Amino acid sequence: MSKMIFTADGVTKKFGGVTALDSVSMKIPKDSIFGLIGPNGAGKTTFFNTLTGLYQVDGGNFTFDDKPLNVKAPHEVAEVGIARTFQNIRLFGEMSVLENVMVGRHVRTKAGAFGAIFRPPSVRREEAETEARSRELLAYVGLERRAGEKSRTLAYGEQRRLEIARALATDPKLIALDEPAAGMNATETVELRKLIERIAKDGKTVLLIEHDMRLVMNVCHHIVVLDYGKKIADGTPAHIQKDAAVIKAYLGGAHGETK
Amino acid sequence: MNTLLQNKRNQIIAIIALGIFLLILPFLAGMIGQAWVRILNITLLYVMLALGLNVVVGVAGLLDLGYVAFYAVGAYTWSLLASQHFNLHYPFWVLLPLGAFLAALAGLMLGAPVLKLRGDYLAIVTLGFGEIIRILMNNLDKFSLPGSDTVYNLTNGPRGITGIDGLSFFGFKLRQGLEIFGLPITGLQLYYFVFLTITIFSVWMVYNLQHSRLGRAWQALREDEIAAKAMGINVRNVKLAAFAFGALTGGLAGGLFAAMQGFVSPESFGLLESVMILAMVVLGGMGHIPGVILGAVLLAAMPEVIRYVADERVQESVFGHVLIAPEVLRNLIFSLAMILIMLYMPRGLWPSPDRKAEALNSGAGK
Amino acid sequence: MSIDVLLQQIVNGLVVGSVYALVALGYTMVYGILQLINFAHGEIVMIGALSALFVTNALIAVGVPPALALVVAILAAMIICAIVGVSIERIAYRPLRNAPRLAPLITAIGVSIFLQQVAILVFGRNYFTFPEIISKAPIQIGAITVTMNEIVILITSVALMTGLLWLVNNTKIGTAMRATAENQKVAGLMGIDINKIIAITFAIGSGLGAVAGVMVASNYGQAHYYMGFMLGLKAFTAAVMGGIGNLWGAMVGGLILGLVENVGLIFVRGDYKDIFAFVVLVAVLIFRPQGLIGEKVAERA
Amino acid sequence: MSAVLDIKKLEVAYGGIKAIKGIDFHVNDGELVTLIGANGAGKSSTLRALSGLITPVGGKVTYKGQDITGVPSHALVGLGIALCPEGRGVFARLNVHENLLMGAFARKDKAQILAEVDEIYTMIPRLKERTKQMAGTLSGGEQQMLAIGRAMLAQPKLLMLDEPSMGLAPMMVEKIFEIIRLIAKRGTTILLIEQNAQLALEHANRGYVLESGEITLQGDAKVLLADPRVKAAYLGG
Repeated sequence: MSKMIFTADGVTKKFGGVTALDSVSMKIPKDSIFGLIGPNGAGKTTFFNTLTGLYQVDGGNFTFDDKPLNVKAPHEVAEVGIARTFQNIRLFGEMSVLENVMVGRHVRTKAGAFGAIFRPPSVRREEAETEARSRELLAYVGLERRAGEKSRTLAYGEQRRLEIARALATDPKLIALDEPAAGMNATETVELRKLIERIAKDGKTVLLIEHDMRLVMNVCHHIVVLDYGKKIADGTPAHIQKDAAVIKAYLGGAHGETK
Repeated sequence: MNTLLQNKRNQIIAIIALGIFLLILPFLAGMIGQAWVRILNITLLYVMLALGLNVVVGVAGLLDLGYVAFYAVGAYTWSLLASQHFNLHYPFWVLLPLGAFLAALAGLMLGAPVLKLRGDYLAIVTLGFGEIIRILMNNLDKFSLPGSDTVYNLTNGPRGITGIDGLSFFGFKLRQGLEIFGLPITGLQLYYFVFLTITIFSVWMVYNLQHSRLGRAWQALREDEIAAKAMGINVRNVKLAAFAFGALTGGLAGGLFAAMQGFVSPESFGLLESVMILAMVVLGGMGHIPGVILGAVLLAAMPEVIRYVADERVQESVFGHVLIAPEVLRNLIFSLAMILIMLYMPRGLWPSPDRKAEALNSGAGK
Repeated sequence: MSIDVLLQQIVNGLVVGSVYALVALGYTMVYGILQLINFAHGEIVMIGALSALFVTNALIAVGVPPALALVVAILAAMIICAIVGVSIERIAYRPLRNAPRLAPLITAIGVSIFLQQVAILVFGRNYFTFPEIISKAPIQIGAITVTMNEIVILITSVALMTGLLWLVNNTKIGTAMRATAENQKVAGLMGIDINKIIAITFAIGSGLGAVAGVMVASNYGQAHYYMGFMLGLKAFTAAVMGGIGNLWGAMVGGLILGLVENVGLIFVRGDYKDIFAFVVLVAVLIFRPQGLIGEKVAERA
Repeated sequence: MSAVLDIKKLEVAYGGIKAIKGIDFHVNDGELVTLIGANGAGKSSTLRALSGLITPVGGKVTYKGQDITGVPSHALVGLGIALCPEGRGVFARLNVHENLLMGAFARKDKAQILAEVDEIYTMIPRLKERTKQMAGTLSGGEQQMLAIGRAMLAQPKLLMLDEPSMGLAPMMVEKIFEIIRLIAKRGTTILLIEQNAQLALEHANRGYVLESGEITLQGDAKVLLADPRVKAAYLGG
């Protein structure tokens, strides 16, 4: 078996009396595209938020890159090497496209207030590198020509790609995409699929949370299905599509016996 | 490309024209009267203040309603250490940095406990802080330490502090004025040039900050705190930095104010002053330096213009009697402008454009 | 320090605190429904006091018995303030309901200054003497001195607050107000006209503010165009301290603030009285960021 | 049979994203029609547009022959349309009884309202046990029951339900559908938006399958129930 970049072991999260995650375990192989799916309210977002430090777990633990992952605040996650995008797109709307990506470099750069004001050579060099790397990433997602525009003026599909470029700017080992295809048309989804495949090929692991089953089934190497906070299936797309528990979770059970 | 070059040339011409205008402005004003030069100087101080608050409110998105407190810290630092009050006379190169430093320290002390509060709470706490500083200035003229009967007079209370030293370089006191090649330059005009230099320096600082790693972190924070955290930004530290820098600028302006006026009293540092500076930032165009400068110039100059236009004598000659006291009219127009601009131009008079010139962004490598 | 002094200051604190509470209710009701600091509320209180003062004097001048004049004046002031409050919402806040949060706050500050200037134009800049209609002769109860005026203030405040709580908790319109504060969209689905409910909220809050204005004016014997500023500031502080958006919080916050200020006078000189409010506020917020009674606001993911 | 609700070429967009790409469907008098589809297919967007919570960018919504496109939500109640929103939307800080009364906000017939509240309590006994409890302290299923009961108090001719099964345990889902069936039996026309295709189709007369903002399948509910393409619409087969 290939090397694992991330493992979750018996992760449990409760809200009040409700168990949102019930001892969920999974292993994400390095450089793979890993799908996390499930019906609404299955616990995908909760899992995502515990993983990215927004919530603390009530039980279980994470391992990332062979080390225990133990983040206390969301801002530490990026430093460890996990980047994320948001389901409802959270760009810095009044900032330019280029600046959005440059913000992503924050965690890999150092300049402080003094450097910002007086710009010694070391800071200038860092700024130049930040900008060059950010432009590279914009080209990577096909947005280099929009660099100077405010991000809120971009079209929807472009905003999605910008969010991915911004996440990539933090030099992540694992990039978690939260429903990147939501609201995209067919052409945009195909482009997105190519982009995701390219990211994985370039040596980053992708964790994909997505409702667009065509995309998930086509792009993922491995899928975990959650329902009511529990893992109900774990396997390849072909396997998942045939899994009785998955079909029941999605289409609703044939509760014939209660009638 | 051609238009870009052309733009660049036009820009250079515009900057040179503006430079010449700013250089002769105090002399033009001086021809009407020295009072107008003072107005120019005050306007420059407001520009500095607005630039400082702009970093806090406009760039980092933290609503500070007590900003004038930092102005007061700067002003009183200068006044207490360079006046007859304690008979201390430290030089400007000690006092200006010290005032700015103390103001920044006050900013950190206020910011540390309250920055995690929700936006509106932060507003009310900063407002309260502004009031505390003002009330302290009003009352620290007769206090005694516990267990002692000695009464101290720190601030001289509502009477304020008079006889404050002005700026002086190598023994030359700016207030004396100067004559160069037969051209007399008054003290106020000399102050103008000092203030102008420091204002330009402030613009440069704020511009650099805004286009730096820290500045981008501030803006990211303003736009979306959760996304900013996901990018690895330590929100607390970055907010504190914004607060401290804003306070520092306020403290610097405060010291200059004391030096020029030669007199300070708590009256100059009320809530209305904080609100006025905030209005400059918001009405001009939050986060956009030219907009903020425009806002500061307009709001600082407007009262004076209205005072002139709505002068009692003017009203008398037009209407036969005084309809509205000029000051009331001024505040009426000022408040109506705040309401109307927000209603019809919620992003301010001169917001940052939707498309940034590429030249700005590639400037880092120069 | 004797226990009598303490008791006396507690009574004084309750009187002042109940007025703070009434004003704080106006802030908290608006905040609860719009998440907006209605900066102009202090000016509403001032307008209430000044208009009541002028109406009272006018009525007394034409021979109306003073007590009746006062009652009519208070009613008139409540109506005037309700109209002003509703108009402010309609003109300056409603168009900005979906704007960035700073925008309505700035218009609110603008409205506040505007109303002060209008008050100067209408009433003038003077400090006006409020006629002593309810006796301010000291009444000795044990070691404590109170005046009839203070007793009336306390009773009226308690009555108004009880009435408000009853309205909000037991009537259809009150339930609709709570529903709207909680979720405007769903409230709309129920057939509740949100704009109407918001207008009613402003009207009630402003009406209460008017009465509070009269109380302050009668207690200190004077009213002026600037009186709303500090009062509003403290009342807002009280509302935040109690937990903004929460009616009980506003009342408790108001009373505590009144008590802290007056009991604090035993220890510190009166000049610093105005500082207490903010020092207590900062202390409360550091330990309970949601306020004394407020609910914790969850961070959105 | 006449169409109570008729939707033609409905389009919904959020800041440039076309969530609904011109769909047609209708609900006849007394019918229970279900609109099913996977997450993100556009079900809730459709309902939001129908209920005046968002204004559609194109198309027309007709209710009993009257154009109601873009009519604000509070005005729909008076026309006899009630919506039971996604995520239930009960007023957490109001008690159960107050929540129910809010459903009847637009009505003035106090005695009749109270009688109907009692009717709801009979139909859903669990609510009666909790009448003075704050709605926020109810379980998810109980909140859903409350939301449905509250919607019924508007005396709707047309009841629109948005994913009533969402986030509920299977047992509870069964109970909710039982209540829906009772309401349908009383003659109320129902538009049911559901992710749980199986259950929804079992209870409905007709169904529409929504996929990426477009209706890809439609017809008799029992026929759809057996159609393998429904499964494909969910799992991308």
